[in-house]
Amino acid sequence: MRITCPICGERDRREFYYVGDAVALERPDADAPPEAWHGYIHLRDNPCGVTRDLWYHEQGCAAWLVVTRNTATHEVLGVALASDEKGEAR
Amino acid sequence: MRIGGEGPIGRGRRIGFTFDGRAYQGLAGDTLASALLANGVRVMGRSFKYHRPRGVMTAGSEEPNALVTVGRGGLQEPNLRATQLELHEGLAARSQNRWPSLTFDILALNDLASPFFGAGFYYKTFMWPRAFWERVYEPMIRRAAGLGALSGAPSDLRVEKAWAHCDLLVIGAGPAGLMAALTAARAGADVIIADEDTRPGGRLNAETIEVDGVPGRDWAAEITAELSGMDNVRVMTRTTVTGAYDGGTYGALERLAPEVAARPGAPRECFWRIVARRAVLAAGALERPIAFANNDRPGVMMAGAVRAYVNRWCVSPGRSVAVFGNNSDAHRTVADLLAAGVHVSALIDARHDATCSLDVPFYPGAQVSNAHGRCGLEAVSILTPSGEEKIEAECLAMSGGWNPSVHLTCHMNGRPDWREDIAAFVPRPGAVPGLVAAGVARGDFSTRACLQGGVAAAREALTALGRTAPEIDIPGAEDSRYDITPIWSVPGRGRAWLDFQNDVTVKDVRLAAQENFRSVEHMKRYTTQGMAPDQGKNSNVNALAVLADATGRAIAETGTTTFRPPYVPVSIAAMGVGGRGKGFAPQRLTTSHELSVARGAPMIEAGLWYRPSYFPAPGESHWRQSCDREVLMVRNAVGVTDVSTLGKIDIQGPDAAALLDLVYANTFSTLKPGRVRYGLMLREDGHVMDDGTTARLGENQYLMTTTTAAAGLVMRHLEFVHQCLRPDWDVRMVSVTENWAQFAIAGPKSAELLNGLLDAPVADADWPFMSCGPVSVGGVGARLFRISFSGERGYELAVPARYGEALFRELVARAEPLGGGPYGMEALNVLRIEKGFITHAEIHGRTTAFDIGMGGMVSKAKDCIGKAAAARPGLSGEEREQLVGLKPVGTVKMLVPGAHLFEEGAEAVSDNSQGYITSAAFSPTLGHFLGLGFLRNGRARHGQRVRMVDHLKGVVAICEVQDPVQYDRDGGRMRG
Amino acid sequence: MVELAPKSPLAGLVPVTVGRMTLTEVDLGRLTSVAPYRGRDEGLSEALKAAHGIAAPEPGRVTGRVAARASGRDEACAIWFGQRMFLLAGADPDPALAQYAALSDQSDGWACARIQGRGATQVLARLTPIDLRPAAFRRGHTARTELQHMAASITRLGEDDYLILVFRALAGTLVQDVRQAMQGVAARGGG
Amino acid sequence: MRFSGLRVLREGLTGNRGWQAHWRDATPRPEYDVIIIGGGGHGLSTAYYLAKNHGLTNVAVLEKGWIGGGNVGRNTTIVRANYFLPGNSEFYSHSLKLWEGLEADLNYNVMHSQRGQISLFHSDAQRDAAVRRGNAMRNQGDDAILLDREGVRRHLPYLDFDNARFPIYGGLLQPRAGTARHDAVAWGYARGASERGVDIIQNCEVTGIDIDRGKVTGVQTTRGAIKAGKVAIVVAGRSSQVAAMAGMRLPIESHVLQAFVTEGLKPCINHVVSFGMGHFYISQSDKGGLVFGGDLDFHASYAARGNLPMVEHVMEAGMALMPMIGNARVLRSWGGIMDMSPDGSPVIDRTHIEGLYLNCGWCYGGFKAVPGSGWSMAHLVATGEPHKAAARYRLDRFETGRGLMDEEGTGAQHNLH
Repeated sequence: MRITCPICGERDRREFYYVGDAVALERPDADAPPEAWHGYIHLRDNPCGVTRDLWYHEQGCAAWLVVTRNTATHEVLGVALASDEKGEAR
Repeated sequence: MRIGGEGPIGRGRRIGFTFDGRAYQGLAGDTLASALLANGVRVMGRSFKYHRPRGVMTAGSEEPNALVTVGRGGLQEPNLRATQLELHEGLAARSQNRWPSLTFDILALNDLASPFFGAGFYYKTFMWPRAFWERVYEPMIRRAAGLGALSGAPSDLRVEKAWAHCDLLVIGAGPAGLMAALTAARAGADVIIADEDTRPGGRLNAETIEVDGVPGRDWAAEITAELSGMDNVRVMTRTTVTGAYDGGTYGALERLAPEVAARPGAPRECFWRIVARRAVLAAGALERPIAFANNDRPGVMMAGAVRAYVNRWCVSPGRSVAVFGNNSDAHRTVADLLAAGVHVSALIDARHDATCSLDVPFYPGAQVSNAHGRCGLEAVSILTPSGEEKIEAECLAMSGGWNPSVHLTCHMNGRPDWREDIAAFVPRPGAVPGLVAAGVARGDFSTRACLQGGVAAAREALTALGRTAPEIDIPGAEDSRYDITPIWSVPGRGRAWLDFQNDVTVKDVRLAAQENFRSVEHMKRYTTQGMAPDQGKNSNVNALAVLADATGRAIAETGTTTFRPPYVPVSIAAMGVGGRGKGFAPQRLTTSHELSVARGAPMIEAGLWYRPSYFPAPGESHWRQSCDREVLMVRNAVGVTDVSTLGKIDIQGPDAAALLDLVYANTFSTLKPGRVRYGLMLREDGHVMDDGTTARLGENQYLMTTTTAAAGLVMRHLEFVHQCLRPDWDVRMVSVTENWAQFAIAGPKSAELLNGLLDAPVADADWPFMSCGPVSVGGVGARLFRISFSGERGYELAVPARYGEALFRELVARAEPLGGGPYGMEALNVLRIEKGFITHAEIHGRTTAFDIGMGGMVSKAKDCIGKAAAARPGLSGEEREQLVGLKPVGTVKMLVPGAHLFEEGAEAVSDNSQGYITSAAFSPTLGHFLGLGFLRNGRARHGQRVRMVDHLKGVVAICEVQDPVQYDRDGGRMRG
Repeated sequence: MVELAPKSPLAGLVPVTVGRMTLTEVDLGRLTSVAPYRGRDEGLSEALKAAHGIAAPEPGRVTGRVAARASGRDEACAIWFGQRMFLLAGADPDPALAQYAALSDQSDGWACARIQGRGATQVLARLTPIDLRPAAFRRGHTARTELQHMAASITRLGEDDYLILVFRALAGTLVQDVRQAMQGVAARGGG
Repeated sequence: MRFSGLRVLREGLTGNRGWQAHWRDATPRPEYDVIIIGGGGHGLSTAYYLAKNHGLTNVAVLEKGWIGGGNVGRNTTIVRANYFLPGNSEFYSHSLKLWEGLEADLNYNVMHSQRGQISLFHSDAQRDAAVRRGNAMRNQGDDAILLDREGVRRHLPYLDFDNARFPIYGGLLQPRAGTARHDAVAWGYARGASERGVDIIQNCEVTGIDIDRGKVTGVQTTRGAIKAGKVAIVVAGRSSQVAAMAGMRLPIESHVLQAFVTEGLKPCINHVVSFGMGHFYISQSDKGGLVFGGDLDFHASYAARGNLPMVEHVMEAGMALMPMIGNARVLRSWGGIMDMSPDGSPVIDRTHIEGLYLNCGWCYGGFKAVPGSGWSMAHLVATGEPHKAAARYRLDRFETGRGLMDEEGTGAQHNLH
């Protein structure tokens, strides 16, 4: 698999560390109810198809990335900097 | 035997080699198979299950029968295809899976018992008596099974891995591949063309076909010459593309030519990772056998292989050859044989309407029903419309039609499409993104169609690459129609082989269907059809045709099993090169490494780092002696140890404090510049991730210390928190671990040692416990931290790494007169256990702040990573196992890390387990063993007695539960 | 006063010569990681030009004459080093930079090696997954990537001429891995 | 029909004409007492024990493809009971005991081979962890032997003892651990269940779960609606999709785990060996192929195929540990879809919907669990109460934090196992 880092360009998958569903970006507020935290930490849609997940270009530029990807075909549909996505989110 | 002819081999020089110890001669350009055939050797192997004699059947990597072993010891390679093995001086090949010899094999008895060894027989027996399975049945089966053998010696194959990048990868250098490469190359694209064979040309090397009015192989040579001359083209021969992976990544195995591999330092094989924006699959097709009784006799071969041996290697597989086919290739074979002067005893064409212009005995509408001659074909029986006949032949060339090489297109779970007109599967377009099939691989069988197909495929790729294809004229070549009437198996009573390697016959497949293994996957798994080294290349389509017939379904409906990588087997050594010995992981060495080794310190792995275990003094013969001495040395004088391996992260910016408050359970925004604080870090799931001291160097600058093991993990975590949770914060962080050599100086005389070294001495007034700041050593700017992991007055002195070795030498030299010296990990561990300081033995990923008695550190005043999850009811409370100190108080005086704890008198079984010991050591300071461990509701049980049981070493000890801090509880010595 | 003798990361490990290729140690002088604060990139670049005569490098690029610096010329250059970070080499960072960026001394953190000679590109093609084709990775291009099992910074100085940075503590492994690749390439007749 | 050596002889002499279908291909009936979604190892063993232990035979196993086509047919066939945390410890211990009687019970040779497994350790810290594990195994009544370096050398002389990057300190040996012929396990359970009246229905994909006022009433399938008062979801690898039909979100991510087999070789590896530093485990099949695997590819995937970085890492680990296998050639590689739970341990539990039961989250421990999982699941479905061996496999443990089973200690969070 190859991922196009917005900073470094297209790189082999081995340069990246994976952390899972991009839901990790949406950390609940400190006073959110337990269900919110349970959902954040544990529950996943885990789709067989298009998903957004978080990758870290650990052996490259050290940027955290949001990768839009198909879990059935491994096709990579888009890559963005997590910090930008987060910027849009707030 | 060798015959005359125009084959390139004709001019080859003589080469000596041996097979099973017998000396033979071949010619340069021979494969082992062609050379053995030339020498009249017919039996080259034994089959897997029935140990039947087998001869060579093909001329390529798909060869199922002629598998041999070459080399000895670390160079012993089993299961090499004689059809691929290039003959070279001194080649010594051995046959396999036979005992005592290839011609006389005891286990051939299995063949007689075949009625009882049908598909899946072992699922139905060998069950009684139970104990016999491991002791009798299984060893018996294992000995009989298997093909070649490993020597047991470590692999000495020189191999390498490499990367290549290109615009277009062309897989296969036959007519289609060469035209595709030429078209793309002339358009200026970076092209890699890879072919399994030693020379480009594909089938052209094996046929008498002409291209552009010259012999096909000469045309291929011309095109190859042009390609090789272009610097945007890489022609890779002896290179098999083994797998198609995501993102246009392909695996390929290159076998270097024997003469190159023989050079000192040269690799034997190279495993390539090829990254291609587009690819053309021009891998041709594999001819398929026809199933009839005893079709596995030595001498029964594929017609295309026979043409290859005759035309390319000038070898006739027999004095008289019969040809059996269901398509036009049979006739081409006869023509080539006649032209080469080989006697053809019959042309048997299963097609009733077939006609023949050649001067040979011709049997239209006939089929071969049996083959005779156990160790070499003597005759075949045929069924003609007018009855049965026997025909003499030393070789039967059979052609059941061709299967396009769709394999790579299935590597991403793609399924091929069935084409009734050619009775074969063809690649499904788009099965591998960016890859298009061309030529025979796509079902276009005439040479002309291949040449056109190659150009068309290249055009498609060039368009996708945004390049314009040049005008290119298609060379003239035969454009005959491929005409086939499928036959999968000839009716009859004997065993007709489908999978030659795994000894799977038509009967086995029918039995599988009878027992309800009707899904093609079930049939495969039940009969082992297609699971041998050729991965069913020779047999899958025939087998599923038989299954389709047995289950009354169409072939398309029956479906296929999935071809998986690799296309041809690849050695573990080739894909795993770099993993051998020390190469498996990088070695991180501290600046004091050489000096420590020179002092005889055993170096032990700590993550990727190496750290000294202990420093043996003269007369010390056991590590405990050194360890005890080093511990007392630190307690009574001064010790020096390298702590550079701990992670150091420089955190700067206006929001540095905010970041630390979020990642640490406790608060750092309140820390004063010039001060150090212990920090506890949680994972978001509420468990402890790591701990360490963090210093505030300035208003907006902190220096975080992590444990050695978690340094990378913490760095990643900090970047996550910043980039993914609070990108709005203005903070920057960078690892400075490698920039500094840092040494702990611990013990009552640490200040004395330090002040003898610093350019300006430090006084306690300015340097209280947990303070830090800049100092100077020999004019070198350094950093000093007054912290302690030993419980004694201690400092950590950090200098730029280039001075590390010199500083360590100085520190040790100056410590010794004070009764001090260096100490290692063993002593460091004892010291911290005495003090109840935790390491990853305690914070092993399952412990919470509550468990280790630091629940109070989780600030109520602020949010932090892991705070919410830590509040879950299950993460605190009396049911939790809590950190305690332990000391043996019974007759047995030792403690064992990993031993479990039970109430006195309780049986040592799971339900009674109250906890376990995480760390234990003999404390020379206190004169007895000490332990740290986790005990259910342990903090409430100080003073109670528990029983430690280690079943493995048979140690049982009564211990008293204590506070984890078992030495200098008030910390007076540390604060000084 | 105590005398502390410095020791360079690759001391005693290089030079390594195989075929036409050599692996040597390079002294890049003072190394400082420079990480611009939010919205200070332009200010930083200006300050950098003013103080050191070079601009801040774009991702994957260098500014200044890295090859000259690597050959021992006493001049400053900047090597892109990761997201929001570059490495200032060969100069003591002007204090003014500190208001625009986080500065960390890295002078002792990195083993700096140079591989030159015909075959050098083939050697790297055995160790790193990045695309080294001249069109994709030109002179003056730099990348953070893998070298065998190590994180590395690789900069192209010429056709068969590269600057390689890995953690100081990995110097031995670097030399080991590169030497092995050099031998393979040379034996094939490539170097 | 009873299988035996005599039967094989008799059939052999009479042209093997008497062999019958190992299991009946049933067509769906309108209603069952219990529907099991998933014809893998766990689903089939659940059906078998429902019939055998609880007399429930009006049961259907619905399989969207062919039975045994999931992970039971795609694993590295290792059977062991060497867990150390409460919950896993008793469960796998129970499962191993069932394995030991499986051939006799099923009258089907699944070739369960107790050849012994050795887990190597490479540091003092790993040794201490192994001692804790070994003691947990012994506390549970299972077998565990601590080997020092020389002890390991006696069993596995071919390991790299001299030049290894991570030296071998010793190993934890479980003599009763070993391997089994994975496909045969599925077929054996299918045959046993079928003989007892269970309907095994292939090519029948569940497309919906019918729920009425909090109670399950049946399922919708590609072959029509089927009623049932009890429905069991046993589809590890696809759990999220099927649970979603009941409106549930699970603490599950699906990942690909690759496995590899070499060409057939004469016997050279007689144990199951696992490498403590490199995520590498290996054994040799009775056919002679070296069967081995490593770690997850580490990204959510349903593709059941892997990529080169992990392939190479696994091969490198193999070369680091036992360079003796270097000249063996990898014949085939494949991938399975792992149902990864946050703490790396499974779930066998009721759901908030009455009559709907869940069996998921097997991570990469599913194969050896097949007998124990079916036994416990059958007990749960039949009685409504968890079996004592699986009492801790509760779905709510993540919410409450009670009884998390993070064997690896990497964290009860996703993507850390």
